[in-house]
Amino acid sequence: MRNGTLLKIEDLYVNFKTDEGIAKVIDGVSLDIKYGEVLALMGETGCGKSTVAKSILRLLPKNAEVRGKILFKGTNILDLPESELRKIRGKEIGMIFQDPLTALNPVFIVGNQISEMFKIHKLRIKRTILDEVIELLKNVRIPDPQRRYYSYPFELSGGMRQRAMIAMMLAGRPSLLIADEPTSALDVTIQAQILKLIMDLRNDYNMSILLITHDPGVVAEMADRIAIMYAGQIAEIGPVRDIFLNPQHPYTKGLLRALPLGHKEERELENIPGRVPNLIEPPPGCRFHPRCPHAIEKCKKEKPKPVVVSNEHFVFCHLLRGG
Amino acid sequence: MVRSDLVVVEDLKKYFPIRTGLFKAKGSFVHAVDGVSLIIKRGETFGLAGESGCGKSTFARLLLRLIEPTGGKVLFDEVDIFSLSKRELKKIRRRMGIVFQDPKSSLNPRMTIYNILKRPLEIHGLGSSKEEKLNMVLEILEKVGLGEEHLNRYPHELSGGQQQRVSIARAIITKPDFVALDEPTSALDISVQAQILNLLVKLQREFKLTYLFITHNLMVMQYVSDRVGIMYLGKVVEVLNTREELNMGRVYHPYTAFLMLSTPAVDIRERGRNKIIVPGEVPSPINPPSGCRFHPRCPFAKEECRRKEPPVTEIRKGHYVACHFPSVTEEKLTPYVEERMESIRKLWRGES
Amino acid sequence: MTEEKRRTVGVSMWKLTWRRFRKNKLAMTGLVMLLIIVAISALAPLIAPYSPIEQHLEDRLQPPSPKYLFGTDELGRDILSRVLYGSRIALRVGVLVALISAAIGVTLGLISGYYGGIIDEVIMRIVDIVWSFPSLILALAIVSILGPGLINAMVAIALTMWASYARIVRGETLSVREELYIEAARAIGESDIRILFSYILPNVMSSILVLITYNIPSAIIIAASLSFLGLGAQPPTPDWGLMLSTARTYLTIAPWYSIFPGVAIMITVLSFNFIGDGLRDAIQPERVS
Amino acid sequence: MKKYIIRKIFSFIICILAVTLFSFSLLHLIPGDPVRYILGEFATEEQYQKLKHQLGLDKPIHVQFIDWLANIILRGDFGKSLVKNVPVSELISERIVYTLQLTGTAWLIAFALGIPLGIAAAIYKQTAVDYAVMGLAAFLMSMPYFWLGLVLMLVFGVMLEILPISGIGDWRNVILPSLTLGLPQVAVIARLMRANMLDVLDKDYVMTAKAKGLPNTLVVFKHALRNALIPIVTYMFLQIPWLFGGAVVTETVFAWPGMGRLLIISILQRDYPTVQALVFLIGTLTVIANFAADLVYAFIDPRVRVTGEGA
Repeated sequence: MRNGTLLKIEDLYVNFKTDEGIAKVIDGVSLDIKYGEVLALMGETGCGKSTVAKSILRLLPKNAEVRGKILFKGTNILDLPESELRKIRGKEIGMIFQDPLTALNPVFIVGNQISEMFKIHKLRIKRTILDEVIELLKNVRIPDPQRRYYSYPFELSGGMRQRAMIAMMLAGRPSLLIADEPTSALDVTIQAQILKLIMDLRNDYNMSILLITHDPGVVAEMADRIAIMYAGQIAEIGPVRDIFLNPQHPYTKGLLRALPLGHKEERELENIPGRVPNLIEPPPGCRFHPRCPHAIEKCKKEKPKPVVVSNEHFVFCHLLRGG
Repeated sequence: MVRSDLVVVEDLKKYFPIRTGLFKAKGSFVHAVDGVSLIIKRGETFGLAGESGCGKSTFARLLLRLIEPTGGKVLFDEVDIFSLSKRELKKIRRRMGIVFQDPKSSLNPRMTIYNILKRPLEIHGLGSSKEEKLNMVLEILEKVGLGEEHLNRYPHELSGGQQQRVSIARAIITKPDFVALDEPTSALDISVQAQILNLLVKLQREFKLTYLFITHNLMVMQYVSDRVGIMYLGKVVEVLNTREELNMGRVYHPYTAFLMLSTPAVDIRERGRNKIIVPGEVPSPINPPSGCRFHPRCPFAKEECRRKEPPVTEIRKGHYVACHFPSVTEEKLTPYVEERMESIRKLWRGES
Repeated sequence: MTEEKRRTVGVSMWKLTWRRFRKNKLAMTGLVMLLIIVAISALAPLIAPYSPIEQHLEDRLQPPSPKYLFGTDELGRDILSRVLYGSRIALRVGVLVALISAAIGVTLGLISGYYGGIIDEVIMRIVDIVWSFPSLILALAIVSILGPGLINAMVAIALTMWASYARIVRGETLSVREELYIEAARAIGESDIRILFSYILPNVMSSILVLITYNIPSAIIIAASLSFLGLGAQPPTPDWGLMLSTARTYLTIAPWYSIFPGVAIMITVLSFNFIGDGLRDAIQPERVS
Repeated sequence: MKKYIIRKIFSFIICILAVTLFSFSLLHLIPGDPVRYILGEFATEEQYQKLKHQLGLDKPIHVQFIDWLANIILRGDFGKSLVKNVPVSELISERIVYTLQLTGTAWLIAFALGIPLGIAAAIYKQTAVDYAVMGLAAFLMSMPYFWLGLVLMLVFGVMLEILPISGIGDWRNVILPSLTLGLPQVAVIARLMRANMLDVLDKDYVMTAKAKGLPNTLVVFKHALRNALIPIVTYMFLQIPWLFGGAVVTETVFAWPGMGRLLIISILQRDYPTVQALVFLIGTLTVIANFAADLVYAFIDPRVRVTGEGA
């Protein structure tokens, strides 16, 4: 495993043109993913976590306007011509989605959709492509892979579909796997299986993983570091232990205390008052300030700069003066 | 004297026929609920947990007789609701409410909030004048944390959390005894979920409500319920007390144990520990496995489990398990579950 | 303050639809075009320079001129006046046929979708046949029974068009029936009839409206076709289809005769189609963007 | 798959039965006395009885139906024309070729132009290409066949004088009628194709295809098109009977001696055996086209092919 940074996002801004106006969905996000690590991007609906993921592979719809830099192994993906971009997609960076039923093409058999990867990326193969695909299906622990090769997606269960999807994205042996809510559509027992599979594969394939999720439980089990997002901005980023045991941002604190741990007779859950802002006219400064119980004047005017809490743990909040 | 049992369910069954066009496929049924018996006590929150397709939502609909059963009985305050005439049923519905998972689909998009909340009053003849009805609506809106500015709004103008508040208001405006909550927070974000859970707890105390709380989220279940039933493929496999047993990890059905061990723990100290994961997937409810329905996935299954359906045994007072060999679970899984629950308890206590 | 809060008026789905519709330029163009056509048909006696059936035998087949802006036909009648009066027939036929077929189709569709079972099977089999049958052929078959004439043609067209309403309404009813608010309505004790009329129908209404907007121009075209074939409106009615039927004979010597009634049909149909497209997009905004 | 086909065969039989009953009863549904209606007021009693016998109206209704149907099935005999005094089947077989020539060409034009135009409009959504295609489609869809025919005649026949105006002759005579019949369908298919394509391009699996690193051509023409074409292929069959409907008008405009023209003349002349035969034939064709569409759908959509479920 190499040391250093695999992917670096610098000052990413994404705007969507809509009928109602321009939605400022991502507002200056910077992140980095190191070789071999699992970085979780966590936040609630509409915080922009999926948009960040999709902008890495330039999968955003045409009405999106993207600014900033996304450096993968040093080259800016946002500047690449289509032909170069295609060599990264699937080959260097794989991506799996929340709902594997809609993410797989309904009219092609699973085997065909996986073997396509070998053809377009001209991957080196040991035997036939069929053998390679079956090998992949075995690696993601799909039982009876010879038969499943010929299955259509709708013939598989939700868990099996997600496995097939993972197998497809492993074909190119990518160095980064983006997993966008990979288990949100699955039952807990299946979720546990898939999460374990992803972690095992990370070791076997030596991948970094960018995990997009809303579920703190999944993060706690999987991630090395977490970035908490709120309304298109990063609130806090740091090692999983620091964030869970020593959260600093008012939003992170509120979120963790809102988790229904314990019993109703023992404690009340923390309320974060108000609701997520409209991103067409987002609040100026720190976007969390209208809901923040400790907001000061400065929060309404200035976007907070990162404050170092400890090694690798940064908080974007004016209330903290430290380092 | 008021009896403590509000809802008594006896051997309740619902099979959905599988239709293909004109022809009814012979003998093909989805065994959604397949012989469930349990009791919901007055004033408690009875939680029903299970994965998708286990029949928990069908169960809620049966309790309110929104669908007709294939067999069995539901006694609501000693009245067999399946024997009621249309008129009697309508009358008793004043005393029960239901809240669904999807807040958006639960409200008629063509009606204002006022009209949505006024309808139950009109149907059940509550509130004598227009004035009085308006006041009742305003009062309930305030109770669920909304205000008069929402009166003439349409559902699409509200956020998901607010929509769910309206659904709750509709369910309790007739001052019912019993409310079925079918995954009321599953479509909501964590922070909104917390708001709704707090609200539900507050309302229960204020109006002395009895809840059936259905969810697939064990964390929510552990927080909100007083007693819990765990469902698997149309059957209840375990019924137990939440605070003293479930939250302590004292579970004796292997499925319950696996479910709890599969749920991500929000506890980073759990990391690195070798996780115990249940293999396989839930079989189809069309041809459920013979004997114990969990046997194909159960690592401890023996010949007997394949052949014979396990009887329900009261393993401790008020703790029922449908398993041939609960002692195996107790020995092989329960310690891990206990350890895990202990660790989670420490986690939130340390925080707050 | 509280009174004011209480009077906050929400934005209903119809208002929302109208707001989106208003932003659609093509749809608004269609609406304006339609309003002009309606005005023309209402004011035809005032704006038409001549009576539509008044013959000027000395001025037969005259090309457009200041005297006859659109020229004259084989009996010296003013084509402009006939085209203006023709809008009355076209609109009447379109609207009446669409409403009659909607009344039949919506009723059957609601019954079929809400009750299901054998009733549904029977209705839907009939609907399938009528719906897949080319409507002109079916209308012709019915006219062959009833005999030619404008009224008979309208009846025939209505009898071919109801099926699409029944299909759509049934489908929508089935999907609306699955919505949780229907279940919630039953849980608070609403009656079947009330659910059908206060919950399902209002939610199906928008689709019906779109269908009506699309069906009016279809009815106009089919009615004009029947007239063109000699089986609809009879002379001397100033019907656009009938005019074109005669114009065909004089195509080489009086080409203007073939142009104006056709343009009139096209503009009328176009205006409805624009409105229909706009309405559909305004009702299902997720399909557009 | 088997279940699905059995279901479709069942509904096929019911539909054929309904079409048969409907065409048979055309004569009987005439308000009042059909014989009197056909002959008019001034017919003699002898003429009246003769026609009544010829039409078989003197027999009980179920016997009439069985005779009528048996004659069609066993001998292809639809009775005798009341006007021309020859068997209806002869009248029809003389003309069917012309109608097939016309509808066949129109069918080819419709798909050969409609599909690519629709795809182009979808790919170049909200550009000049899209606006041009959709604008043209809007105009074509708003023109009734008979007027479109007249306009084409005026432009190519009268003004440019490069194509014959009407009647039959060599291949040049086919061009205007088949364009008249085909162009509005080009519009319908282009719109349908565009809508399907846009729908599909929005699907998650298209994003997956891009994420895999497929070149755009493969994304569009393999992953998206394959899905978007499914309803279009079905439509290719469903549309056939509608072309016969359009042919009625087109043939009248261009004095084209096909079945449609025959239908109109027969209705105007109250030649009921011919009308019944034509309605029966087109009805049967409709049912067959629907059945074929269902079968093809089952074959091209794996969801139906494997599970037997679906529309």
